Amino acid sequence: MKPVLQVTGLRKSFGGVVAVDGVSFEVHEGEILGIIGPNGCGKSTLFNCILGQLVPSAGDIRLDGVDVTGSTPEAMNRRGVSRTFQLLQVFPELSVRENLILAGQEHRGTMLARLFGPGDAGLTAEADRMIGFFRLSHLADAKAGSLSYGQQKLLDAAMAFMAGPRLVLLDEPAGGVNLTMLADLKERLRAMNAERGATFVVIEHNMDFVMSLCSRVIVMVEGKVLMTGTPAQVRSDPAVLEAYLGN
Amino acid sequence: MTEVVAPSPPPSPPVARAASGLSRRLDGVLLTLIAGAVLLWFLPVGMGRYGTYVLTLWLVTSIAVMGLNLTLGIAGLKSLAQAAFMGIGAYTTAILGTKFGVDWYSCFLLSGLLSFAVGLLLGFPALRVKAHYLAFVTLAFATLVWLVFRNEQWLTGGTFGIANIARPTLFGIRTDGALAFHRFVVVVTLVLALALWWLIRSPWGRAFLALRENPIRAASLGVDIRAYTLLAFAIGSAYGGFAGALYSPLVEFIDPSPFALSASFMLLLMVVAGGSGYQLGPFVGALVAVALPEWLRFTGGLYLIVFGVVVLLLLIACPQGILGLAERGWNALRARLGAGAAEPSR
Amino acid sequence: MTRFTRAGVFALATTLALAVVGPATAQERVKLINVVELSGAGATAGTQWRNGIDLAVADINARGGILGRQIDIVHYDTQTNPGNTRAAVQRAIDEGTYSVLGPVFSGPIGASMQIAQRAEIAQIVGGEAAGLTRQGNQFLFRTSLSQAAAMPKLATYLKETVKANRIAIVWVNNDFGKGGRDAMLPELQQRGIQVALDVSTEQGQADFTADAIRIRNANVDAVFVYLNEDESARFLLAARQQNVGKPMIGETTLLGARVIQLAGEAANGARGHVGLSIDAPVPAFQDFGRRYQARFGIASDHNGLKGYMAVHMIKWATERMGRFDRKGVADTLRGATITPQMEPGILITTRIEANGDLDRESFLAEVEGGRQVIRSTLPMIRP
Amino acid sequence: MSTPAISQRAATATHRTIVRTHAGMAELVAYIVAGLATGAIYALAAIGFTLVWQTSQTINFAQGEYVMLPAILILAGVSFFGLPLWAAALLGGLVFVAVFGAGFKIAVVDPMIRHGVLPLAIATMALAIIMKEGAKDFFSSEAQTFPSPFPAGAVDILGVSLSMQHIAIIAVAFIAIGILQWFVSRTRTGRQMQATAQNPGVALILGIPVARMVMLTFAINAALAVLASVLVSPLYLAKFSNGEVIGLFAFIAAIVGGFNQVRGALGGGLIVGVVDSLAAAYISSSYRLAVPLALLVLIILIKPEGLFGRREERRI
Repeated sequence: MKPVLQVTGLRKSFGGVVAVDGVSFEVHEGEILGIIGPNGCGKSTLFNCILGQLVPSAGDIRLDGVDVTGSTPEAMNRRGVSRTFQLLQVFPELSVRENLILAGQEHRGTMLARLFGPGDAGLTAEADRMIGFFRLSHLADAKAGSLSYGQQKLLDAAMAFMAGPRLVLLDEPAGGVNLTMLADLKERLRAMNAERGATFVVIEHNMDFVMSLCSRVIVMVEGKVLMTGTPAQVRSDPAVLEAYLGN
Repeated sequence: MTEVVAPSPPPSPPVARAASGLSRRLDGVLLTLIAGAVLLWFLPVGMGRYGTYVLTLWLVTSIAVMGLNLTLGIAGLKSLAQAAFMGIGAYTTAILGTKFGVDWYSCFLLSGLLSFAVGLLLGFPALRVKAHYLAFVTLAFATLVWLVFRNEQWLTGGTFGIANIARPTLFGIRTDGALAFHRFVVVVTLVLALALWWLIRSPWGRAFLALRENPIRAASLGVDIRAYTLLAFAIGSAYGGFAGALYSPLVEFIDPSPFALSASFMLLLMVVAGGSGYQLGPFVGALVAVALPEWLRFTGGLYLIVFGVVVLLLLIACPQGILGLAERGWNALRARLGAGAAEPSR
Repeated sequence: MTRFTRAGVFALATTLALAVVGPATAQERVKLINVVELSGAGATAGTQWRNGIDLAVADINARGGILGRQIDIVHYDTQTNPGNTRAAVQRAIDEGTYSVLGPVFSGPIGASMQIAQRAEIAQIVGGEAAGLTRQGNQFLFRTSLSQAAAMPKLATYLKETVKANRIAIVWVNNDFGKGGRDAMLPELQQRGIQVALDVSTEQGQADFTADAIRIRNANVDAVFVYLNEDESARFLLAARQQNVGKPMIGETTLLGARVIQLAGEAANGARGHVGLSIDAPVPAFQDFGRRYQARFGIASDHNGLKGYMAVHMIKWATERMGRFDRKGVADTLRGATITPQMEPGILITTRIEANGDLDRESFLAEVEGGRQVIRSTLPMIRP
Repeated sequence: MSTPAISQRAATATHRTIVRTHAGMAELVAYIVAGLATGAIYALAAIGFTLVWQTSQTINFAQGEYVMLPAILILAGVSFFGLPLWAAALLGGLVFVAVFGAGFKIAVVDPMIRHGVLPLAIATMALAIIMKEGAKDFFSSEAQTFPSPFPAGAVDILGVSLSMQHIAIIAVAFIAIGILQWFVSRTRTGRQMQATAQNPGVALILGIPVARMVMLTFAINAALAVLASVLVSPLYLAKFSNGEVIGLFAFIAAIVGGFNQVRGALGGGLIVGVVDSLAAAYISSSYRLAVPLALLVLIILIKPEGLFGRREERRI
């Protein structure tokens, strides 16, 4: 399988603190890769470096073989990489549909064409399909801010898929979501992967969620990759157990 | 965390907040704008020149407030310089018109263009600094522009100002009379308001809102923060310039005083008092600031204190402005009158 | 506080009177609307002007009004903003004012004078900027000497009495101060006086220390101070603090009673040319000053006098015509010479030029022991 | 043959240069002291401004009017109620702190604060109009003399003539700020107040009576305004419009120094005062106002946390 994303020797330090310390891995077309690790192991910093929210101190990032190290978030998104954030990041004053149209519109035509073109950038149908896919149809016209936490998480994920990205990075999609909603979310993500062939990387605390969703898991500890393997391999690795339970 | 099943979506508000529906259809805002223009076309008949003048001044001010509402209310960028842009437009029109005999329409376009360009430049600090720091950069800019208006007498007439600014001619019809000029301003205001209506309902408007709500998330969705920040500033400023281009022929005289920092404060007050982010808010806000003091003159020498107290109480009662209060009241009313099942939405 | 109460009671009484007696009696009254700076940068000057008008109206009404008609006076605030001034003047005309009184600042006058001109109504203003009367407006009248008339007198004084060769100019950067400075510069040049230091200050400026230090260290024989009253007092205080120790020469404002009251001992030694002053050796001026002080609790400056005279100019013109004629007021005033014998309220013989400028006697004065002392009286330019 | 003449001329020139340099130095010192005196006033206003900002995110656009009004109230006490000056000062000060410290917080800030910074900031603009117009309409549109607690005149220090009043203003302002610093860092209440200012959420968890501490900062703000008013009015005269300039400079001082520190506001006030004084002296006087504003823009673009401020943590 050909790698969509290659990260090589990525390093990020803040002053004297090294948050990500020489991380390398690959993401393959059509897979769901999980990244787990205890709090403060550098998972979110890793995402922020890949996606341009932070500039890495060293190392390089290739997307389909092209070096994209240090690109801006906008540029990364235009290249087909989208993401969700650990904390809720929807646009509360916009309706659910508007949130999704927004997530797709910047990928349609030039700025000037968008100004003089249709108000929805021709995306209403696509947005409604996505809303339907994430089972939010009854809320399509509600303000995103009025949704429950779990529903907002679903919307957040839906937005990440709206522009038909090459790769989606999900930062703790399950955090704070209750059990019923969690099953829903997992099932939808899996369907996204199976039906639409979406490739994605998931950072998660919730081991069960990761283990049942992902085909491959990377374990990070203190900014370094501890091991990579299938969920079964990870679960039985003594080093992982020690990292999680030892300290 | 407890999961609550969300109530059925709240009914969309009457004063269509830009947020609740961005598609271009015949909505409340559009209807109000067109109906309002028709009404204002006929309203001053028999009103006397003073009443007509105040109405016209209200509309001209509304244009400047519309621009600031785009920059601040829609895109969330705090600017304390709108009166300075109004000044740039007013002086451009006055100087080109009186010294070089340029016709008003060219002056109008150039005023908007120059304000757009200067707004674009002022937008650059906005890329670096956020929130109140940005407000203070624009505050400094507004004062510096005022100093230039006052000090560069060779260009701006300095403290003596520029007099005898001509009013425009439309299809050979002169607009020297109060009513004719008022109607001219009604048309220009309608065109500018419709343009803004179109803009806010375009993907740009959605991107501006995203900028206000959550710029970091917006960037990760491919929204070009840089371009949209600069555009929000520049377009808002251009509206300030357009307003200035109408202010000059309205008063037929300009000097630096209406473009001082305190005037920028007043324009900001109008945005918030009317309802920040509501498309009809600027008209309401400008009505409060332009017409309310005139109405309050019956209270005698204390009318400005009364005005201050009214505004203060208004803001305490409804920090989202008059249209915010109207929306809340309307929603509550709908909820009470509608099916008993519907809860009042917050 | 009392002033407001009085104004409020007056307004209420007027309204009631109108409501009770109805339109029939209302026709027996004459309506005057004063449009002036009661808030914003011009509030101090505008309030004095309004007080002067109120005093004049009370005097005239007490003596039976104009041709038997009582005056109803209404004051509209302009917020020192040209747009608002225009609105207020328009309103005054729409409401049928007999003549327009005010404003005082030149910018707002510039914004509103075309309206009165189009309506062919006389507008009596307090502005002193030279440019106002150069636009061929037949309906605009001043109440004081124009700067173009006052500055030559002062320049001569500087040359011949003060014997200054190098001076500093401190001026307030508004239409009043800039206008005065611009009118003064050619006069000084003509007389071979060099301006070694040209200090612009802000309207409403509070801290004049740095300006005072600059002047102290400048090699000049005298300082020409052209600021509004409050700023003049602040400047004199700062100059005393910094031991500037140079002759302070001014035009009307610097020597005003208000400045002396505020600057106290620091005003001593200030001298110069005075157009209108309640301390001038004219009994009518002094009497006015006492009654103004008694009624408003403060000393009148030249703006109070100007407001008082403005109403009397209208009274005189109307009585001269023997009828109420809006357009006629302007026609009658143009080119007229009004003496106190004809109209005591004019206080001093005043000639109105064809362009609306005034000519009067004026004074050279000095502040001594906390009082303005008149040294000599300058004749009218064209007696 | 011509050598002596030349050297004599050179000597004279040198002498003249020295004299001029000396005069220039004395002049510079005079400007700086004058700037420090006005700067101390700006600092008093700016400190209250930053305290209120820290504890309750209130940007007070009426800050200049806060410095204007106490002097007017005191004069009103003297002229309307015939009080002796000290009693009027005490009463005026107390009334001001009660109404514009506590009353302002309860009536304006509390109901509005949860709706964000902007509506509240606009409300303070309305408050500024009310205060200014109130002072004008109920008291006087004219400037009024205000008695000085300090002797007039000047003292000569090392050949530089300095105004007694300026020195007294600087001294009193520094003593007041010193007491405030001592209170904030050395007393229990003061430390609680500081904790509240730094992080109200954490302070609440620590059991600090946050509401009372916020109230305290509003009272301190008002009290500092009273002090500034009493110090500045003898020099500038008491007038309704005085707040405009002082308010603007208090903003500039707060930002230049740093929005989140008492010492920042102090430093900012002094710097802005001196810069303004030097700008009036050495740069075009009609663009005098532009210089502090240019400084403001420069600081915001280069060091937005201010010269003496802490960097506020960035959140993603």
